[in-house]
Amino acid sequence: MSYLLNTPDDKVDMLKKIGATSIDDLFSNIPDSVRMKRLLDIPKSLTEIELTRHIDLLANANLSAERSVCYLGGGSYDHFIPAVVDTVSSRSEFYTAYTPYQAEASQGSLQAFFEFQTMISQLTAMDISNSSLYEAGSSLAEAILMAMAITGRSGTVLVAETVHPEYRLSFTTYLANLEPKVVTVACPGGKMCLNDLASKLDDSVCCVIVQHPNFFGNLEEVEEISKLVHAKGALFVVAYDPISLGILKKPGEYDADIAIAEGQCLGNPMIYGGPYLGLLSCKEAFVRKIPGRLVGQTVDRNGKRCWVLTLQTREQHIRREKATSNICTNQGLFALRAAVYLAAVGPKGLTETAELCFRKAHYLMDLLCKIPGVKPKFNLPFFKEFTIELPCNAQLIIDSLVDDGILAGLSQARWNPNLVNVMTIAVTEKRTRSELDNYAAAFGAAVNSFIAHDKSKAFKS
Amino acid sequence: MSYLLNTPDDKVDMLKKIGATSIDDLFSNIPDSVRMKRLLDIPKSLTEIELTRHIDLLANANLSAERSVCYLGGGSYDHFIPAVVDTVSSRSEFYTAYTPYQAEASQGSLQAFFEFQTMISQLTAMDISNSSLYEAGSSLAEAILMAMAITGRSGTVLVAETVHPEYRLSFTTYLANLEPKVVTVACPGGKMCLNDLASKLDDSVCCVIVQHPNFFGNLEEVEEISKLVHAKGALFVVAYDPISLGILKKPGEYDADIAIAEGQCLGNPMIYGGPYLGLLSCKEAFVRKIPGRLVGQTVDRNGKRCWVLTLQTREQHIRREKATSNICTNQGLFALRAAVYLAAVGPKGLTETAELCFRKAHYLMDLLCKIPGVKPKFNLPFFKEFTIELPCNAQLIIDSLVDDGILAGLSQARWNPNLVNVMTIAVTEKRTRSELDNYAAAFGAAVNSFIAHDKSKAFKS
Amino acid sequence: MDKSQSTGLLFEISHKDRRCHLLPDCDVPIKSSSELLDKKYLSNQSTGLPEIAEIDLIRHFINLSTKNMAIDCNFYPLGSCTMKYNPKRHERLGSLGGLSNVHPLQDDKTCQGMLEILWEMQNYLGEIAGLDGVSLQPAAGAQGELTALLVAAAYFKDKKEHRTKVLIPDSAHGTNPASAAIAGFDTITIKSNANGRVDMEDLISKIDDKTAVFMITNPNTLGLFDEQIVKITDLIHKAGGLVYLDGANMNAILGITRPGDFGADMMHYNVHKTFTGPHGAGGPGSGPIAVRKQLIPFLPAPIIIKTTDGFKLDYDRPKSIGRVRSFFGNVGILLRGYFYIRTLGPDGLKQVSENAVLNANYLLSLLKDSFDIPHGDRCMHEFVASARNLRKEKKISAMDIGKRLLDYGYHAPTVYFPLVVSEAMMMEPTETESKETLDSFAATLIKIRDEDAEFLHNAPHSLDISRPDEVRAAKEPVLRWKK
Amino acid sequence: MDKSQSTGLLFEISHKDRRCHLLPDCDVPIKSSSELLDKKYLSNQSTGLPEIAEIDLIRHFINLSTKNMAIDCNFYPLGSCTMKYNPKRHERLGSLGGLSNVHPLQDDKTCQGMLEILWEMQNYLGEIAGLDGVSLQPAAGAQGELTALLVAAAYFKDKKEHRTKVLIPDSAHGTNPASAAIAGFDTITIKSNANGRVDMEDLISKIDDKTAVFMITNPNTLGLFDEQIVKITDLIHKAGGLVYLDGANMNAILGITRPGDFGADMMHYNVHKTFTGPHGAGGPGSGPIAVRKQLIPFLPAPIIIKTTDGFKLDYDRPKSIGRVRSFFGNVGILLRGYFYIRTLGPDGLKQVSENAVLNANYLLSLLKDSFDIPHGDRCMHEFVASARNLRKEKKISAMDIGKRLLDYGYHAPTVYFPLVVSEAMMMEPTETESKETLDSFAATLIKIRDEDAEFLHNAPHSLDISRPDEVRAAKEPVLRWKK
Ligand SMILES: Cc1ncc(COP(=O)(O)O)c(C=O)c1O
Ligand SMILES: Cc1ncc(COP(=O)(O)O)c(C=O)c1O
Repeated sequence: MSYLLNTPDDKVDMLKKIGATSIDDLFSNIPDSVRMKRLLDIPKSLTEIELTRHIDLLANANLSAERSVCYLGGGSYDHFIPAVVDTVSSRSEFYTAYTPYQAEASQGSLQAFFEFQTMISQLTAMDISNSSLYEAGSSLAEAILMAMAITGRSGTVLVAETVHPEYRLSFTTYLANLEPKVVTVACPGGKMCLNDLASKLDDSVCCVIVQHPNFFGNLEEVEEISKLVHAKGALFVVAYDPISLGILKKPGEYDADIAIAEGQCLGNPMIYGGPYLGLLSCKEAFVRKIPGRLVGQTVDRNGKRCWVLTLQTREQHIRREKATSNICTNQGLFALRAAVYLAAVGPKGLTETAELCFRKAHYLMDLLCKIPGVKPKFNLPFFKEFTIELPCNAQLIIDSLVDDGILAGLSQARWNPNLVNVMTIAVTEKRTRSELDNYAAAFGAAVNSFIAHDKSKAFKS
Repeated sequence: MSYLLNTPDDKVDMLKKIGATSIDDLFSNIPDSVRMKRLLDIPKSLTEIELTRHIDLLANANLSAERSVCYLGGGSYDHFIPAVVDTVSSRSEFYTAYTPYQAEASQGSLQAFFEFQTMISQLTAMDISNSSLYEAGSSLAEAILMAMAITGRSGTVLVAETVHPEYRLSFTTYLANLEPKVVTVACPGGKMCLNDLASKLDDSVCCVIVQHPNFFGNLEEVEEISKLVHAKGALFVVAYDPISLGILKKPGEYDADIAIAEGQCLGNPMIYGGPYLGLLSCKEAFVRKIPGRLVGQTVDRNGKRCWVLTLQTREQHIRREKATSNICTNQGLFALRAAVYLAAVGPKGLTETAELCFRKAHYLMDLLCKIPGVKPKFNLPFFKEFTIELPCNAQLIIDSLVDDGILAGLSQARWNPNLVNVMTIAVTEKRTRSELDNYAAAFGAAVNSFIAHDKSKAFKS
Repeated sequence: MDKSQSTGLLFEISHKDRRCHLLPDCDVPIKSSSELLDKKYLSNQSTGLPEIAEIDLIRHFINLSTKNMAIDCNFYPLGSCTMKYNPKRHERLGSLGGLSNVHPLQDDKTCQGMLEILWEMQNYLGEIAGLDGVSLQPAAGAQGELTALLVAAAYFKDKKEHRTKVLIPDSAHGTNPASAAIAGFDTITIKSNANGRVDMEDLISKIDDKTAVFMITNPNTLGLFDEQIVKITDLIHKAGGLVYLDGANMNAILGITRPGDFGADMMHYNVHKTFTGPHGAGGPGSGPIAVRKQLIPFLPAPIIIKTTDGFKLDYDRPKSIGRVRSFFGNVGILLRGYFYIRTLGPDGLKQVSENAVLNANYLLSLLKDSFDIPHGDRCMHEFVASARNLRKEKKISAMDIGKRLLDYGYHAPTVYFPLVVSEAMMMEPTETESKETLDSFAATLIKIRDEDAEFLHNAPHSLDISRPDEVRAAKEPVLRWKK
Repeated sequence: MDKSQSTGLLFEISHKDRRCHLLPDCDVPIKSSSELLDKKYLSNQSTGLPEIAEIDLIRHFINLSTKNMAIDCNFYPLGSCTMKYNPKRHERLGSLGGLSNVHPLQDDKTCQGMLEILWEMQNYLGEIAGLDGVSLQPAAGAQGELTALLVAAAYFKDKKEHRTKVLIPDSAHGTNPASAAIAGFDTITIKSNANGRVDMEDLISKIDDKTAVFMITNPNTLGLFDEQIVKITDLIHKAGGLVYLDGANMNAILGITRPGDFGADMMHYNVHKTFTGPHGAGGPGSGPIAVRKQLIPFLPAPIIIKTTDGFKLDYDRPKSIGRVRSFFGNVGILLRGYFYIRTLGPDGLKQVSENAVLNANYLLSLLKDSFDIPHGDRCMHEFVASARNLRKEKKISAMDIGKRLLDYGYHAPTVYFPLVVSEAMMMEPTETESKETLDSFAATLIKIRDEDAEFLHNAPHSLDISRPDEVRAAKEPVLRWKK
């Protein structure tokens, strides 16, 4: 075993020094009644050559975005990852270090996380940011816990129906045995209904949650919502798309109190849903209610600038059941990747990336809506993701485009059985015009064939 | 441009300091008559996203060993490369350093090369080894230049016909305008004819070159050759397969004077022929005639053990036209990779790798020779590569197996038009029994179909 | 060697108009956002992100990296963290495009390879736990704890039992009580006895019909296997409660004993510890949970099932608690766990624990004559030494020793945890270290003990910085750079 | 930070029976070599290779790496070596399986993507050279020189001209005369004049009907463009000789002037310099050559041609000199050159040279008041300063300065080359460095000049080792570890 270093001779020497007769002897504390009398029932060991072959086969059994053209979104996107991100994140010293508890031996990561916190704050125009949470869904849960602590209110959490259904489910699960009720604000036209919001807002509401752009890709009326929410003393929690901030208003610009996001798009692979990167920013005043690790600047004994984990009294390892959160292990490596990504794209690159996503998404939307029977589901402004209504079951189209090597989009029926003909499509800066043209052509052909098929069926019956 | 750091503002400041009016001004030494008046006729620049797409397409247009099962050999082999090799060689500090001229700032590479020199010497049972040459063909040329200098003979270089034709062509080209004649020793039965060797060996012969295992995969009678060569005061130069030394006699064991090899098999990718790794080892006495860089151990001013480039007076930057070789840039990174590879496999791993190659190659040979009409071309012992004779044109079989995703082997007709039905096949430790079985089945089917086709043609005519 | 080039803060080395990542020109005939979108949506404010060229970006981060200790460079005996070697083959395989570029919402039939690996992983983790159902969803150990406690709450609610208390030993990790709080439980602390085990009297006195869950870490954070475990789990079960095993220390018992076999009903794994995910200076992790049969209906959705029609994500789980995060789970770490389990096999996994325990006992044996080791001569995969006597005698603290170790190229042990031992130094060598490394580490520790106290108070002496002013950091927090 | 763990020699940390790379069991029913092969073929001797576990292997090499300077960490103004930044995208793309796993003897039709890239590269290099034919075969600059000289020899032989001499300026790189010798020529040295250019009188006096080739480096190793170039090439051509351009300094003139346009008939590229192959602490390189039309028939085989039937390796070259190595060439480096050229495009390549020259002149302007710069106030992409006055006045040598720079985190310039300047310090900043870096480098150099001489003789002071005893290394060479 290449990961086990003790040779038979070593073991003899070591046991002698320990004063034990056998390795088994070391386990004598474990009652015999509960000791395994057989080997674990898992497959036998594989050498690197065998494992590589095995995994190659399984990897090739996936229609990954490497071998297809991917229009799937819903919180995970096929954005381009510059090579520098991999170069940095694969450095042994970043990759195989633990949490930087020993600041003196961790200045590399600590400075990088401080830069990460700064860049996320710059990006969002928020005062401060923590050094990562798991991903967006649980980050919203953390934001709600924060809001409860800050406002002292624990009656209701209002959430737009257009927030990602998996995010909604996640924080609802977190809150299952806590006080607040989660109440949905209706979004009949594809964005939050301000009247419904106003009618549900009262003094018991601790926060209002909006995703912008929302799950259908539509932009929300964040400025007006912000005013309404603040008028009732609740906190405004927004889930944003980091890439969109290359062009869209930043959460700080519309006075969000807590801004969270899925940071996968910042240089992290889609890898079937995780590890991803929960981003959380807020106003300065809330600093002691923040969940998760914070890196702060200080000086060493010689007055040299340096960085440490700080305000640890918020955290579980000190405050235990009174901690602001139960999080311990976070997503450090992905925060590092996001830091490298943001520094690599810079202010101009981020805007250009956002603009490319925007223009290509709009181009595709236009093309698709030229197909007879296909039309926008909503007539709302959007960023890189949009929702259309088809003259047939969206899943049929999705299935049929798989054969063209296209992952066509998300059928909304997955989350809402009333939306079988509705599909949401995401377009990133990676897509070329010819890919978009091909997609529209294949899409049109598929729609036509299903309609023809339906018609002929109708005709026959 | 992300690789150009001077912004327009920088340029203004810099030109001012220089005292130049424009960048053009800096080129005023170049006569106007020879300055380019147009842009270079090369394609316009690509961003990383575009370049990645472009190269992905071209890479996918190759039937690489990643997407096929590769039985090609002839000096380059589809051996397994453990992940640790890539991890180490991609370290910035190894990857982006120059030649270790400043020893104090290069102890990492210098120690690694010293270890490399040691392991190549251990592997070959030779006294000393240099720290790399380009690849095997030119390494043989260097070996001949060495042999000339050592023996003071410059009449003839004897080379077995079974040495890789590209190696033979390479050193013959090097010697084009120098004294020695290259004379081929016949190998009628697939290995060097000792009688022919004896008849050609005289006092003008500076060295005799043998490849073992040879280009057909056969083992040569190195011990007897060694005796014959030494009896005439010539040097015995052998080109070996590093992997074979896991089981076969080492050059030092049969008293080779200079041992060279292609080191691609030691953890280096096939990458269409290069960069590869020329290995050169020899007897201690020849140390001052060695080509290329040598790392030596010494101490620093505090008596601390350290390593430096040494015996540089052999080299071109000091000795100029009298240097032992013209080599400057070598294959440092690939020497490092080989060092990691050898340390990773260790003595047992090397033997096991060699044994797997050996057994699988013999298994495949047996299977293939059960196909009617297929037989061994030679009845000689071999290691991992063997040569068979087919009842049809070998290239036809090779072409036909491409459709099965198999790179079947090398048609010897490429180098010898008399050998159209002869094919050489290499088998590495990566091949599984089921791959070998599938290969033999596909091979048999192809042979049968061509024979049937030929028969039917014969019948018709 | 000076490796400080370009290590100023990114914002300080930023230079107007420098670029690293360039974007292609737009190839579609569509107006820009400023023309197509209402102005109210558009930002008026630049991000202020730094402007850096590629070479400076690389030098910045590569040079920063050299200021870290890491397993690939240093022995890292950080107790409770299982800092074992991260095999390089995992990184190569985990970054294969066919795995890393799979979208989380792809239809099942387009990612059967991925589903197969994860389905197998569900099974392996069930088998290793000796439990019946597994959810791979939780992102880390803490989220695993929370998930399992939510499952327990749902289970009791379903049984219409009103149980409000979670009992937790005082030696437990802080995530246990923190998770219990979010899950809506009251936490009750159980004392440790003089041997570092659960104080049975205290436990018995606190069990009642409101007891929902007893959370135990076994081996516990002192590195001790609580041999009372069967008695304890029986007691809890008799009271109608459930036993939760904090699996952070599974590295000690793989294939040797199984939580399900000694009475645990639920547990989490820290895949990033036991099955060697790289820690990435803080994360990511992966905290799957395993549960006993009666709890399966309450697990988060989806679970992977194998059907005649291939592998499928099963969302049809009416009693499920829901989900604790978006998407499937921390797949990247689960993949590494899979690679590791497949590489080791049943023999190998058992040997992992045997050697982890052997190494810890060997290190203990080397140190026991020189250091105060409160809980005896034997341990499991880790043990806790204490500097309390040194502190009294020579004013040398656990912190001083830890800091001084850094000078010698060793990462410090976990200090001041668990809370039940004063001046605790918790050492976990793991099975991937050699006897030679343990020998020199022990020799260094013994040497440090005899060094001048004042000198130790000022350690480390050879690192990038000396001890940071943590009080100042917390008092006037500077959490971001500002112009 | 101490990063010395496991950095003893591999043979010293070797431990019996440790393993890293394990092999699968044999799955074919075939006897072992010892049963199937005659004993005479089998080794009686173990290799003695070290036995190392994976963690120690990784620590060994990762920790060793930290003892190197490298472009990714440090400014590296090593003259003549063009130590420019190595873009990270190149490593990602160059290691794609579809490129790196192509076998050199695959049939052309199975590797059209590879052939297309290399065919394009042939064309680009011809266009940049202003010459007609290209061979990508040579493995490095020196082999390019040799190949081109062999081509010249074959050309003259074909013309039945007996020309035996190669003329080489004294400022030339050592590979030039060394290559000429292997190609069978006599080398004749041409003096440099006081301006660092070719001494025309000396040149003219040495040209005769035995002159085969004049090898010139232009810009030369002093960083000067020899404006006499057209006159020189005319003279050589009139005498029936050929002009060879050593292209090591192409970084100064990309898209600005072309060797073919100023009269060179043959040249080599150092793709690893000009087109940024990573240097790997010594190699690999790639040294393609470009030649004028009349020399094309003599180029090594194969050359890639484009046919209606796709790209093909053309071996049908009856007058070819043969080959200088096995297989196609150093493809890995050629690929990187291709990536680079495609990334920069025509504008970008020109800007590379403009900025390389701008940076060198800027650095020169910062240093010229403090250091002796023998060849004037202007240069191309590099320049040579001299410590000869410092040596006289303060006994400070170029070596002292170079060594002291290491303490400040800068690699030393090339010292004692070219041989025509005493106490030479040859500085080539390249275009990938910033003004800020040049400013601080210059400030450091000026500071060093004023440091104590004795202190400088003992520099470096902060590296892993102090100055090594090179005499001892050469006197009793220890070229390998022995038990
Ligand atoms: C004993 C124990 N329990 C729980 C945890 C929490 O696990 P995680 O950090 O993965 O959330 C840890 C690790 O930090 C631990 O050591
Ligand atoms: C001027 C000059 N010519 C030739 C060479 C030789 O090139 P290579 O090292 O690639 O063989 C070099 C570089 O080392 C050089 O600087």
